[in-house]
Amino acid sequence: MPVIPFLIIFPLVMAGLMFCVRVNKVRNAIAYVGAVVIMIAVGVLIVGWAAGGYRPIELYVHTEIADKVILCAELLLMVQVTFLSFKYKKYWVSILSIVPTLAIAWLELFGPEMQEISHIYIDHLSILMCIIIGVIGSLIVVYAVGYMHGYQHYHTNIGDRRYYFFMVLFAFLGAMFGFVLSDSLLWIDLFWEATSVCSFLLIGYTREPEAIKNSFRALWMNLLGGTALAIGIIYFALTHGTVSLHDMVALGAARPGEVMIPVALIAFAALTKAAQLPFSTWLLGAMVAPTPSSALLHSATMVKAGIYILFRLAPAMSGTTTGIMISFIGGFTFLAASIMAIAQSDGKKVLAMSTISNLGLMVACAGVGRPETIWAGVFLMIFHAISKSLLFQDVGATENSIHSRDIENMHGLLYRLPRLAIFMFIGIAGMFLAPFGMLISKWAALKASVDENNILLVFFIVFGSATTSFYWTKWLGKIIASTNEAPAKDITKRNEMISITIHGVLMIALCVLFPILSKVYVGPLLREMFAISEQTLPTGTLDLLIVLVVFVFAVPFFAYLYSKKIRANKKLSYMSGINTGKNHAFTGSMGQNEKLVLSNYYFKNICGIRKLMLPSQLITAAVITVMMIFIVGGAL
Amino acid sequence: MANIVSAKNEYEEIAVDQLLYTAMKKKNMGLRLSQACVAYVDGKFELTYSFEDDEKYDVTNVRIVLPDLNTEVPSISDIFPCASFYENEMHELFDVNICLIGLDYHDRLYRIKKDAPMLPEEARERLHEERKEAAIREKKPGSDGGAEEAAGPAAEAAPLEKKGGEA
Amino acid sequence: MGKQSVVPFGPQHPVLPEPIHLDLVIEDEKVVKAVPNIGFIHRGLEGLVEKKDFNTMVYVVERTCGICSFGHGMGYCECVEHVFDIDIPRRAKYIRTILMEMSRMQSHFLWLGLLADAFGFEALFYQAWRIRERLLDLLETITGGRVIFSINKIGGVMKDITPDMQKAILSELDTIEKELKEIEGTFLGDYTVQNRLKGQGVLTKEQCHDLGCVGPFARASGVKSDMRTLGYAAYPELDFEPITSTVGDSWARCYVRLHEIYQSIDLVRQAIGKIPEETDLEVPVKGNPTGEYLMRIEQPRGEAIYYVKGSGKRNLDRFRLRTPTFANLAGLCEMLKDCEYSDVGLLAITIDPCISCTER
Amino acid sequence: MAIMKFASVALKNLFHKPVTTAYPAAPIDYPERSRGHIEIDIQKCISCGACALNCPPGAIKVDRAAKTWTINRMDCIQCGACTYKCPTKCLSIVPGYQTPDGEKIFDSYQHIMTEEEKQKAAELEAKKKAALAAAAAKKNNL
Amino acid sequence: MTAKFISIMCYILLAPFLGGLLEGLDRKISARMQGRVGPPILQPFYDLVKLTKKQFIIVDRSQHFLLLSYMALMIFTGCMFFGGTDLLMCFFVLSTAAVFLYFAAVITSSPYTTIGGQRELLQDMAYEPALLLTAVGFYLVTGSFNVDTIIHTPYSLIAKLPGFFFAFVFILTIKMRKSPFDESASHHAHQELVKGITTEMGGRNLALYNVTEWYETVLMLGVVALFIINENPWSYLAAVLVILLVYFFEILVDNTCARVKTTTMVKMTWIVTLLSAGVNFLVLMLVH
Amino acid sequence: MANVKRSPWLLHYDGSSCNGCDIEVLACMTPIYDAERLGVENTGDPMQADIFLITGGINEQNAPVVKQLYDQMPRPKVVVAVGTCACTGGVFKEAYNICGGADTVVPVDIYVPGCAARPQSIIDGIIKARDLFQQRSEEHDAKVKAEKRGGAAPVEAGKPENTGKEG
Ligand code: SF4
Ligand code: SF4
Ligand code: SF4
Ligand code: SF4
Ligand code: SF4
Ligand code: SF4
Ligand code: SF4
Ligand code: SF4
Repeated sequence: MPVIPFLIIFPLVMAGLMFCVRVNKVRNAIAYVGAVVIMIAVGVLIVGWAAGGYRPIELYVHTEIADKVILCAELLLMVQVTFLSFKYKKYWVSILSIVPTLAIAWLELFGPEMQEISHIYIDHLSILMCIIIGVIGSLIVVYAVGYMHGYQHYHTNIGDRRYYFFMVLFAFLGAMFGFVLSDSLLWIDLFWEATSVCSFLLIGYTREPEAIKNSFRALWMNLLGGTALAIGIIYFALTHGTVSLHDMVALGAARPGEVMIPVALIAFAALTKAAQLPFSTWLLGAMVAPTPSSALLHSATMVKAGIYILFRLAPAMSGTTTGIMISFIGGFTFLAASIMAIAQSDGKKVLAMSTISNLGLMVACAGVGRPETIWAGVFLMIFHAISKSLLFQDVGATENSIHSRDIENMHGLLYRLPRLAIFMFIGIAGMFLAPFGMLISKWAALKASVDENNILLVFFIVFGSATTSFYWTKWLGKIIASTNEAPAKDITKRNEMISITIHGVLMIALCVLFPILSKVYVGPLLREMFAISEQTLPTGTLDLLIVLVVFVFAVPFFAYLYSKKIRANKKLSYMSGINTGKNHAFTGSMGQNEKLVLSNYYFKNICGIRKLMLPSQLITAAVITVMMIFIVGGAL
Repeated sequence: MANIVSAKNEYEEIAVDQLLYTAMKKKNMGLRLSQACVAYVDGKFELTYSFEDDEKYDVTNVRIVLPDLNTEVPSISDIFPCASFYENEMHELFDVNICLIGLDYHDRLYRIKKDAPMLPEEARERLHEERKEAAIREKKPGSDGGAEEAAGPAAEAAPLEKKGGEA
Repeated sequence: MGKQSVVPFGPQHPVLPEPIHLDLVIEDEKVVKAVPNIGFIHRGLEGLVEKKDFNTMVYVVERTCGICSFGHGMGYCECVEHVFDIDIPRRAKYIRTILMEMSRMQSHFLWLGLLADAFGFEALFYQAWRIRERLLDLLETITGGRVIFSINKIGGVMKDITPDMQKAILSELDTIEKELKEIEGTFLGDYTVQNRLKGQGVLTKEQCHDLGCVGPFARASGVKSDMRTLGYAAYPELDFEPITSTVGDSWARCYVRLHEIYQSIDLVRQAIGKIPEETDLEVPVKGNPTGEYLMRIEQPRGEAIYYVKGSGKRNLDRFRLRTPTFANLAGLCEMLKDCEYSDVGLLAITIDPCISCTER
Repeated sequence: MAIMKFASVALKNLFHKPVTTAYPAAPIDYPERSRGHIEIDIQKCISCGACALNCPPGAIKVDRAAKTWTINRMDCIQCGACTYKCPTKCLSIVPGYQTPDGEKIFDSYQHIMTEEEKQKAAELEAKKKAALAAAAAKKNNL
Repeated sequence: MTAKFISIMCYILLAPFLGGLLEGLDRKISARMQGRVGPPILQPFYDLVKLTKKQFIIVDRSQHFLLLSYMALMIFTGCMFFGGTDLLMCFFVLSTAAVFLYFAAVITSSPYTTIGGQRELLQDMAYEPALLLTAVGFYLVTGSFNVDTIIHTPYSLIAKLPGFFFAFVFILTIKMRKSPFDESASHHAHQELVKGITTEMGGRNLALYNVTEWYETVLMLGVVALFIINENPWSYLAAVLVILLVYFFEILVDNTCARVKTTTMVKMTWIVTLLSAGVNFLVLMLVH
Repeated sequence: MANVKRSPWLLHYDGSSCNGCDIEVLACMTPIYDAERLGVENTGDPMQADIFLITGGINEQNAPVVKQLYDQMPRPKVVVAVGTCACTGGVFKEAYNICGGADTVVPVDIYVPGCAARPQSIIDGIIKARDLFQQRSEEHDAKVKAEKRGGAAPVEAGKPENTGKEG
């Protein structure tokens, strides 16, 4: 299947092109073409895979040359990281790159002889990941073309290095494809490091002091994970003589004790990538970069890499200490991040906190490792990818138009920027309203964790779901609140709008087709993963869900039509009798017209990041340390 | 039997420029401001500030008779924050020229339509007369460097005139 | 800094039956700034001296307020009596004292009820007001009015408290005392009530003094000042000690007022025990007042000041009324800084605001 | 336990008869002194106007010529000032309030002159006339 | 199937009457606890009729359709419940319905409804864990979220789920807008928020809201019944008794508590939920 | 069932009263008088009220407030002036800041005299008002029906309706 190397290499080629072409118009055109080509390639991949009967495909057993290339690339990355850390005087960061890379290089060059394995493996999960990366990633590229134009226009203090930005974007996509398609742990390690470095480069794009600080934080955290991954790989290779991920998982599912340590280490690495506590801060810091990079990091790439690998490991983790640790960390992150999200009024920060929180739930699902939870996790991932990408893009576009991304400034957005507000509404509703994705996933997760008798997780989920609704609902309320302000000028570019619209349509389609998708796609995925054949969700619930979806769409629609016809008398809103006449001011104490200002609740002093981040980091760090010691000690 | 005190209830007459000093003194003596009011008697404003001792129950009524209706009275709200309300009231009901009140409602505490409702008609006219003269007087020294001094009262007087026009 | 809202509070607001307005700046539920505004009830009562003679003014002054109407009438009368320098009959003094204390009781019950309403305790509100009705019935029997008594006149009182009435008062007081005991525990000890009162709106003694606060409000912070000690009416012959607390929070205010009810019950009992057997209820007053006087009395809400200046005309030159709430407004502003939104109404109630006399 | 301290009172209330009076089904039991409204024994009224002069809200109008005494029921504050000021004590304040109404109610009372009074009035009139005539004559003389 | 259909129809048609009647009873008993005679039992219906006959006023046009959606979703939730389907799903849809109420409140951009809306959200946040845990509790002992399965147990589940029951009754105070936790609307004694979320609702809008509340009350009391009902037909009678008892208890609480502050509410409900449901959960886990 | 008079909800606003009447209005709700027997609810929210109880007179500052509250009430509505002050201005009618009774800004339907108006009197007033409310409701129904038949387009007044008697 030549399309596979194409998927990995083509974005890299594009990256090179981006770097070379310095004429904006030309580069933009190339970028569009590149995005479309990637989407087509993904389509070709799917067709190819479908032609094979939707069965897992193993490919590329003999890859000496590729192996060498991979090794070189790995060393190259190491050199670059070292160079940059010396440039910015963060010498110690380079150690986290040098040590694991050299260790892996040692394993490859001087290590024991390995079993022959296929280096590429395609199944439902990797295809799903490819779709997410291909479609959403490409759309983000399209969006970025328009967005970056405006961004550079307004931020004159930031050097125009769009060629660089797009280069990293494409490189990122390539690395992600490689990551999800590979089965060889050595390859995986390379792509892992590549995504770390790409995100580092994206975050540091503006080269402002804060950006640099944050990018290095992202780098060292991810490299720490990379180190754990490398140690895990080496340990596994040395003890079992193979570097196939599948072998590891299969082994783990059968005899968990044997691969306890590598699984735990890789899972730990995934925690860093998925921005779980205590490593969440890198993702928050990533917001200093232009919006498309946030969209990319939060939805299609990077964090999804962590989730992906955890899903892969799920059968091996199910019921083990590692599983318990991972589900605890995930559940805790879900709750803690959602509480912290309450205190955020910056739209992007809310999105960031909610990403962390949702990832927490996915991680917890993976940690429990039962078919239901993976079912829930996969849906969470799909919904999350689309809606987060949509929301980031939308918030970015909104920010361009109203010069603020503060939720409080989105008061009455529905009347001021109707197009963007509607899509924002769709994105948010998709995140938490019944019967859309999140809730049904919570349903499954809850059920499974009760089955597992995982009492802590149950509590994390019920409390976390309460806090989650809180921050989303108040945002939605802001958007729809009536306002007297004049409509803002919508300066969203056409390409931005195209991307946003497609996302919105996808979101709705997903909501409607969700039960079908469950039957035809996710069901087989689970069967493949767990070698079982039963339907996870009781059919009754799914049928009910279809009714529900229809109902939730239809009710407000008909109610709206009906309410249009009513005769009613309009009154001033109640302000204790001193409304000055247009609902936006009242007669103040000095007789002046005092403008009415309405803000949501944030409880900065109770659930602010400053209050909660450190304690929750300490707790999770302690838990991880203790559990890891326990795991390693138990296995040795 | 209850511990009944025979408290003093005295009057103390001072000039307007001694007000701040006296208020400060009373404050240092540990008294509280228990009320302040103005009466229009015999064509003059008579200000009464009552200071009270919480323990001995003595009350001292500091009396100021303003030489002119438009005489500027300093606010003591910096010394006794609660004086703001009394001063606003004096200003609104009688149009006493009190300046720099801590929490200044600018004649909008009660928002009475009628200007200085407690003041007899003749006094009101006289006050406006005086104010006009003062405004003219202040304009003149403006050329020889007194502008800064004049700015305060002039600014103070401006809204009043406007209000007078309304009424 | 969090996100702030700017919202109005009042004038029409169900928690505060009287119109007062606040510009509130709130953050979450926290009030960061509160600017009060009064004037919705300003009538210009002091200005009425131009139009009513000093005798008729009694009826006007009584209507400064429907809660301590009696006190206002009495304060004004005593003040004018001072200007005239006349001494009223002792029995009249006792009658004034008894009615004053009964007014205080009904006012405090009223306050207890409103407080309960402010923290959302409907049943308690009703219970307090139910007891209060007993006092109103007594007052109507004595004076003929439930709210406005019109019994004071310059020189004495117009109606007597007959022995029958005295007996009725004493027996009702026993019931009232018993019923108050029943709800005392709820006001001072119930968990949810304490949750709303304890530690809310704390003012220290020094703050109270600086802001010129008076009455039970100031006494709750430890200012031991009670104008009854000045010895007007029959107070010199009665035994009492000002009730104070040093805590200075809303709970302490509730405590002080509740105990003042007991104190008033005691004072009424003492007064009825000592009331002299006289027939004269008033002394004749001749001429018009000349001179000035500043009279202070203790109203249910604290020190009220009456200042009268006359120059021999039927109409006074100046009548001035400084009511307790006016003095306590500054204290309210101070408390509202950094309180919670849900406490705004409650804290306003704890000064026992009477806007109608504040604005006159 | 300090929660629900009020429960004892609430339960007691629940199982006792409510204290609510039956009004409007049952009449009000006024105390004797209750100040409800002003009644006038119009025949005793001499239209001197003292009541009107001293009425704080100005609810009373007295027409000397027509011998009518009118009260605005919606304006009377039941203070009783008029009853004290009336020289003939023809006014009294009695229990029972003015019932609410959609209009402001003015009650007017006409003093019907007895023969004696008529005579007196005529005499008075005559005297006045005489006095006037005398005055006029004086003026003319001057 | 027909039985299900009948029970759904019963809910749709009878719940408002039942809810209204209960409210009337509530007002009567409350009045008696306060020593008053109180309004007639049918007062809520009189009010409803009055409201529908008043002029239709609005502050914002959209409020009406949002309230309609709120009601429709609430009824739908009830139908799901009385149709014997998934309890957890019911609660999720219920929270969606609550979101519509929030929208209806904030869409007017008026001060008291907006603050009321924020508090309503806080309330939702406070009670949601206990609500979800109730479903979890049932699942724990019956192995199913289905209402159908839950009522066909050989014994009353309250025997095994006392902690969950207590937590549920505790948050019922919020759901029924009763005193210590009546934060966002003013059902009884006056509120610093005037009428909170319902401030801008008058006439038919308020009527809609009231009817929806009645539907909700019946639904919530239905959940109470779940704890009692088992295969024994007599258990239905017991359930009715328990419901009345719980309702009376709520009235008593309403009349003997001051309204606490929002933060206290969240703290109290969460702690109670954690403790009572948590301990119950642990015990069940250990026994299993 | 068409009886709307069983459910008269009140909005109480205190104009420039002395408190006496307000307190009596509140007393109507308390156990002894218990107006809730008549279905009365003291809403405090104009949008939900049927009967507007005004106590006290009207002054410069509260006139617009009273008018706005009245306007915010949905029809049919009834205005009751409670107490002599609200009826005519009462003892304060000559004071400089009193414009008169409630009828100076809104059309008063029922006058409840008394200083202070007794609770029984207020209850009488409410009973009268709710009968009027019933009558107006029927008129309103008839009007709505007529409009429906007329098929007029849905009306939504751009600005709040003007004050004026129901008609
Ligand atoms: S707000 Fe906009 S215009 Fe202002 S500095 Fe930032 S980017 Fe530039
Ligand atoms: S989360 Fe805080 S530290 Fe991190 S980027 Fe944002 S503002 Fe900076
Ligand atoms: S927009 Fe973000 S990066 Fe820019 S100044 Fe504000 S916080 Fe910093
Ligand atoms: S929207 Fe933000 S990024 Fe864009 S110009 Fe304005 S401030 Fe800058
Ligand atoms: S303090 Fe209050 S109760 Fe007393 S007279 Fe003044 S207004 Fe009335
Ligand atoms: S009782 Fe008072 S108000 Fe009434 S008529 Fe007599 S003097 Fe006038
Ligand atoms: S005071 Fe008496 S006699 Fe004179 S007019 Fe009045 S009622 Fe008649
Ligand atoms: S009528 Fe009398 S009691 Fe009522 S408000 Fe006016 S003065 Fe007060």
